[in-house]
Amino acid sequence: MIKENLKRGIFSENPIFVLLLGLCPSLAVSTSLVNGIGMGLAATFVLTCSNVIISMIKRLIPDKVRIPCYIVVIATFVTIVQLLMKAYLPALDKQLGIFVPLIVVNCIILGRAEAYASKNNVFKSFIDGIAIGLGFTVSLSVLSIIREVLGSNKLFGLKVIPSFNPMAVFILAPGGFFTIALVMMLIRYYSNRKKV
Amino acid sequence: MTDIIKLTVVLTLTGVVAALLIAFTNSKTEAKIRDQAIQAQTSALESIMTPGATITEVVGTTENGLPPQYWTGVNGSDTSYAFKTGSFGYSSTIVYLVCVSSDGTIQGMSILEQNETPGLGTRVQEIISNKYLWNGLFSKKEESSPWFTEQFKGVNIFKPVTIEKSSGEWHKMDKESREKLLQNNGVTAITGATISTRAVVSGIESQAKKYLNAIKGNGL
Amino acid sequence: MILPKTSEITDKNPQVVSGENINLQLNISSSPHIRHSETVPSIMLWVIGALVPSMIASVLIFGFRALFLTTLSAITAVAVEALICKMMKRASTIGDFSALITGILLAFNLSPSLPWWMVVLGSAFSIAVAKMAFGGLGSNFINPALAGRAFLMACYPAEMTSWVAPKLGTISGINGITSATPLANIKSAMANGTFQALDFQDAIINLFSGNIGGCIGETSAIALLIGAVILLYKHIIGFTIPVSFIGTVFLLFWLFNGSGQVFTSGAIIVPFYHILSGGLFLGAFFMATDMVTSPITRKGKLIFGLGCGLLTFTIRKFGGYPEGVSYSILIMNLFVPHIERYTRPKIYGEVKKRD
Amino acid sequence: MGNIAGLIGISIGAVLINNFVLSRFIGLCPFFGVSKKLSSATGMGMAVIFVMGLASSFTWLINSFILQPYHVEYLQTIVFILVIAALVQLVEMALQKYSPSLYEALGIYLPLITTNCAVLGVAIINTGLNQFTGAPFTFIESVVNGIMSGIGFMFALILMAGIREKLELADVPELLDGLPIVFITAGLMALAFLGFSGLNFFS
Amino acid sequence: MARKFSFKGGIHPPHSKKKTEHLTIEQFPAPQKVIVPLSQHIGAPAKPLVKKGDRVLAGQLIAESSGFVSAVVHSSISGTVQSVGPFPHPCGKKVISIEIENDGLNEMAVFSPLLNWRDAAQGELVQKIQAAGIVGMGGASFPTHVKLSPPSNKTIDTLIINGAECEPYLTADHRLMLERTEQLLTGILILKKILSAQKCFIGIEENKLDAIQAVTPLLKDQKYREIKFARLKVKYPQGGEKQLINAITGREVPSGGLPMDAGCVVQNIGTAVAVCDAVIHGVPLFERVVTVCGPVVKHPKNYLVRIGTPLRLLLEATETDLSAAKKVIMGGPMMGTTQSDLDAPVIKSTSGILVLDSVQPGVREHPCINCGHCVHACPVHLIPSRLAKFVEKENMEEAVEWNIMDCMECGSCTFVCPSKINLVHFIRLGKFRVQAMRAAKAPGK
Amino acid sequence: MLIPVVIIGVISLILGIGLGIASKKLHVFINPKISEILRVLPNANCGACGYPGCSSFARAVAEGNASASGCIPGGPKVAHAVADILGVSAGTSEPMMAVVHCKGGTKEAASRAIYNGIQDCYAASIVGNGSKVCQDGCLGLGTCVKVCPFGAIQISPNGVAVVDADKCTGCGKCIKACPRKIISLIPVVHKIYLACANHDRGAKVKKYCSVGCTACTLCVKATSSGAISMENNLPVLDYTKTENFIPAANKCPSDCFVDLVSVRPKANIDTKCDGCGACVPFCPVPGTITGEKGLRHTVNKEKCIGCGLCLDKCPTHAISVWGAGSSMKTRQSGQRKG
Repeated sequence: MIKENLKRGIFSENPIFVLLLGLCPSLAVSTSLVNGIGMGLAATFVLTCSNVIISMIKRLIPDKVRIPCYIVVIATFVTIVQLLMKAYLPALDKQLGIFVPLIVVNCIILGRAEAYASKNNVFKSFIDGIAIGLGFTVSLSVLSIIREVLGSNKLFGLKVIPSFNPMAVFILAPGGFFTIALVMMLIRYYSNRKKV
Repeated sequence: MTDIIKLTVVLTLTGVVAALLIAFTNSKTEAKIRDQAIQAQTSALESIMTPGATITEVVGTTENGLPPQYWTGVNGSDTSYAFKTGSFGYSSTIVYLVCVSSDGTIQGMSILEQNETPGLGTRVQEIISNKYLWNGLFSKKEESSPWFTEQFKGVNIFKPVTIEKSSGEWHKMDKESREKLLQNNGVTAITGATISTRAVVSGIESQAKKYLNAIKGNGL
Repeated sequence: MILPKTSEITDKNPQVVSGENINLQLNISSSPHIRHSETVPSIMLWVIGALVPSMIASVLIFGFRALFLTTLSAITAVAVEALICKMMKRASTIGDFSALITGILLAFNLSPSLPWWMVVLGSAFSIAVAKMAFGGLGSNFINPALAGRAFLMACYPAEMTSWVAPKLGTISGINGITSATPLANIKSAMANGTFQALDFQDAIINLFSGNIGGCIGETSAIALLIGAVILLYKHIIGFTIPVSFIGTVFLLFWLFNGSGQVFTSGAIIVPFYHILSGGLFLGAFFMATDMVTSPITRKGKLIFGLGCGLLTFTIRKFGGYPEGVSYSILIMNLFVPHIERYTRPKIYGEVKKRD
Repeated sequence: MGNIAGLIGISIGAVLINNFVLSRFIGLCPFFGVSKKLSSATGMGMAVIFVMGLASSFTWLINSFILQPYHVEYLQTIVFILVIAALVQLVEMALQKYSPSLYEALGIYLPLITTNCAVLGVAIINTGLNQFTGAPFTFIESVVNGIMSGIGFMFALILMAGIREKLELADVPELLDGLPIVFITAGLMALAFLGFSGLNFFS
Repeated sequence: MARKFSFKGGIHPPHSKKKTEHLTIEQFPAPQKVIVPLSQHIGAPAKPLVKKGDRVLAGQLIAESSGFVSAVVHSSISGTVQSVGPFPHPCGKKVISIEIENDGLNEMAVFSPLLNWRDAAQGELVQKIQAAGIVGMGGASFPTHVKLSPPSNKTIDTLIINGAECEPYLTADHRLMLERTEQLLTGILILKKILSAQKCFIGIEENKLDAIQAVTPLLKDQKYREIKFARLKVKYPQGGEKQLINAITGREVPSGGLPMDAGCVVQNIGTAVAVCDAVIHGVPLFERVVTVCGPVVKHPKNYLVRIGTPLRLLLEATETDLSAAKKVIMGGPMMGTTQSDLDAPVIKSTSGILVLDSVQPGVREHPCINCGHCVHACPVHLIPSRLAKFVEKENMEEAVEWNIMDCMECGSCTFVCPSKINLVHFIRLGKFRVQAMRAAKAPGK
Repeated sequence: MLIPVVIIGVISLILGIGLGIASKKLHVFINPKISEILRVLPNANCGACGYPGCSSFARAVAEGNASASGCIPGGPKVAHAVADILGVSAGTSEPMMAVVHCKGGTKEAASRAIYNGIQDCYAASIVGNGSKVCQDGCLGLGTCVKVCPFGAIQISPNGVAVVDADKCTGCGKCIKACPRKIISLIPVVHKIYLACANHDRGAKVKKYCSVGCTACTLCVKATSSGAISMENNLPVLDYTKTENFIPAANKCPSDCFVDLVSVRPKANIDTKCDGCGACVPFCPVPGTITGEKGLRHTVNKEKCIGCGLCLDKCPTHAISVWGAGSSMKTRQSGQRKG
């Protein structure tokens, strides 16, 4: 079941490329692989924790304050991540900047809380959180690698392709959009081929 | 009515529990975060001061054109001063630390914050490295500072600073032409990012000069 | 809707079987049954023809490298279009010559010192992303050549903004600085306060002939004007966009010439300097008038031209770039759907709709 | 009058230079979701402007009068989002009850705004430094920043909607049809908006 | 005569009139067999009054109108009714027609002339016209008596006679103006009397100089002084009803309205002549002038043809090389309809028969490049390229929003389109779809 | 610790009370279906459906303006759940399928001209009424193909529209789309229909279509139940009267009928046969059932058309119909009554 869930999170229900959720951070922080992975893991942490907590308390919450309560839960974990990052990964925190607090409004997390955690048991929600979170991380990494290599010819601060003059546009906003379009196109191409 | 009470209680309880959790995390990380900030500042200061200098923070008044906060570095008889200052570049305020000796010679500088155009203005922080992913990932990381700020070492802020545009960038120069450049009290511009270069230079020229004069005028 | 070309239809159509009352193979089609001789390729060829004077001028000014880059860009554009058509399994569209124009115009917007592979990259981007991704000619919302230039500008800003001196000599009046464009000069001169030192009258003669630094195709105002006359004469472009575009730039720079006065000779020379330098003529006559990406109605064209002019003025005066023509056209391209919506002509006998 | 100039600077920065959608990547989900039709883009844009202005003022007040005095800035995220969520919900209910016509025009977009990072984003940006003055945002500045960022969002949204309506008439290749082409469109828009970078009216 | 009347929009197609404009009208011999369709007009088809085996005379009433907007039909030859049934019609469909075999006697029915028409009541005159089965002979074939009986709440102050004949190739009206000037002017006076219009114009395009020279001197005559001459700029579609009204009076017919909503009635030259014949001589409409022309027509002609004559006979008589023919068109090249069956007969609205040797692009050669030529050409001020796109993408709501229903299908947009897109076909398809949609939505149906 | 707890506590208290009161005071009645749909939606308010938020999507679905499968993040699961709420399960009526009443393609039917225009049946019909001589034939330009939401219609290589019986759901969209009105619904079980809509008769038809109905009325005569009648020179099949059009289809000299079952099962007579011969006169194909009186009869498999008319006539229930016909249930004589 775990394997299935992971497969679902990374491929069939990939949050970015298939579900189109959490676009803002995925485009904004995918300028470098380190940022991408950092953001992905932070979101995974929040997603998993909030999924677990929400599936625990789902019966206690009246319908009318459902969303505010969920948001409170999510925001708590986001703040915790934020504080931890500030304490132990200050450089990454500075790089991700505003997008760490913005994990709160990442549609993936509230979406999973509503669609999954509020209807399933704790263990299932936990697995779902990890699976979807990993899917998010993987997608972010893919975007990051493309953008960082093309845009600055670097990964982890080291050069990648000899005598390649990097195309700075990929670090900029337009490049972000182009990259995601490119990846979606490739995914579509391969899934079309599979079908045929 | 009971409905309202119930949902209020639930929401409040959730909030309280959340607040407790956050406050707890904060109490555990607070000191560490503060340490991190202090450490970052110290290392930045150390990198621009002459090695071995004793660094003291001075929180001054803003009277007489004094900076709100500066650092002195005493190394034997030499005293150098570090200021945090900034100027508006191409698309953002570039914030930097600059350290000058009392005669106005720049000891070192370092860019703290900037949000300039990638590929252009961001190169004020560019570190030239020739290591590739395959030979650099697991080897020891070499410490090097950005070339753009490196070239300011030895430039005197009391003389007009020239911006050299035609002779290529500093990191590509040989030793001789670097010395010649320094004789002209000049720095090289980043190709295509003259605005960012000029912002940094003029910021240092005006602000650092003003602060240094103010400090010296106060008999320090 | 499946829409094969005429030739395909006739091929696919069944043989007419003789039966009752059938004697010959007549075609049935919708009226009208006669057409004007003008075709898309003929329009495109005229545009290419109109670009020839500038091409010649650029070879004179910058040498054969200009021709080499232009040819390279054009070949890349056509090749990429052919390739994409093949990949999309659509009939090749290179016969309409629009890719050729995109390639040439892109090269005209680039510095003659640009490495050749950057030209290839820009040209490929223009065609693949800005044009073919949307379905090819007629479907793109943004001028492909300018999108290619903006792409290169974002990729390689340093290379894109380094210029070479014209072959015919230095710019008189701006002695010593040969590698910067006149616009960069006036911008820095304004910033440094050395603005009055520029000897404008001399400079303008050079601007007119094109003996200045700059992009391949943009420097010679006279050559561009010859091309523009051809296009205007052939009714391929109208007066609306170029006049409103250049006029707005002229007027704004006249009113805000930096001297605080309007009717002095120095004040009047500034707008002339501005309209003659940079890519304004190239942009106003050849790129803002791109049919696909400009509004279809005359009123819309007027608004489009005014907008381009205003944005060019804003970017040149307040922006980070010395040149604003290409970005102003790109930005106005984004407004075209709205301009078209709000400048829909009043139809014959329009009746106010009662809600 | 330096104040007015500063506000204009903020406005131009928020609308053109640091456009939320096209250069900051904030508020992308609704940007792609609600830009299919011009009418809904307009409604959404108006609603965002309204909520962003409102949220900016509320969060600024909370930040300055509660969080900072008590040195609990780390509660920022949770407090802001709570306030925004409740605010949006209240406004939605109020509109639905008292002005059904306005609700039709704006209110239906409100739920989407709760999870729109643009609103929280502008609230958090307002707690930082104003990059033009280097000083913290004043109340007026933060409200202007909020409203103008909203206008910038709407601006991008409306441009996108216009282009997308036109794209309906184009023969986009099957491989790109749907969202990929919209992303490319957004990329080209962002490319064009680079022309605004470095725009400075008051140097 | 300094003022030239014109309108906004329009195009300048080659006239191609040189071949026939100097040819006098020739009487085409009555054929062996005629096929007279019961539907030669807009409105309900006529009801046949004869059956197989009946003998009919030329000009004899053979079908009565079946409603107000309908027209009667007369036999064009004397002979025997062969059958009443579906026969090919120029519209491409099979339409109930009366097949009559010529007995070669050319026996005419008895007509009742009305020489003192000036004293007759308006109603009587209209009745005369209705009984003659006259319809608009420019191509629209709207029953003339309907046009002449405006509802009481509409006042008509202007009568315009359409002598523009802006369609290339066609010269039928041109020849009528030259050869039957007196009848034409009399017809106009009758029409004017019926409508009691204060103003009356005859608009002629300035390239028909001989026609202008033939008409204008007569207008100085006391008899015809009420008729004013309007020199029209040469432009297509100058002869479009709405364009003509706009050019001459400056008024615009409201969208979705009729010329009478602008206080005008427009009549064709051929109609005016037919009215004269019908009223003064009592002769019903059973023959008309048809221009036979085109690149592969060896001897182009202006023929006076009996209605019901199969097209084939006309083409044979002009020695048309049918093997080279790619298209046979009834009407002008801009708005005419292609013919697939040469057994289709000449009907009341057949102004010309063209045989072309080239096939124009059917759908498109290149995608629309937004050049705007169609916008400048459109006399209704639409954006045809956009409408075509809407139709192609089946977005009918937007198409209606952008006024697709106002298109008059003049073909100007398609003529100028450099991408060779048949915009008119798209728009016609769109209008058809919209009508179908509306019919489906209409209550009670 | 106290300050944050108090701050958040107070804020959430205020908001809780505010929301509570507001939800009472500002309550507006909403269609319960909407809230039900809203429950099954992910409520991520992502906007991917094109509607501003889940609630407006829910409303659009409830009002029938949006498809139940419009939620992209929700995927098929949510789509099914939504569909269940809407109760869009198919009606209980007899399943129908669309058929095209024309089989005259380019080979069989003559053209009178070359159509040069938009590839759409409506577009062709407004230009000289299309290029076929037959005024009622399928134009083959695929307008029905385009409107079919299930991809069930194709234009055959021969140039006529053909409905795929397996994919067709009988939604009837193609019927409205066809400008010639030659598509109609038939009950799925029948599988036989008349593939001609031409109203001409006799030799005239044969001149321009080799598979056109000549109105010879043989099919009428072959159907004893009277389920086929002639209207305006065209047989009309009344599917309510009988299920058995097999003999009619086989009688047609112009091969105008289409039988969707490619090979009909054949009749078989087993050993129960007492050779009474009662079945023989009812067989529509003379000489199919042979045998001497009193002896077991045999069926000529070549000739048998599998109509099954003989089944009920056998007093000993000795005849059964079985064979290659896959979609036709094997029928045993005597099992079917009325």
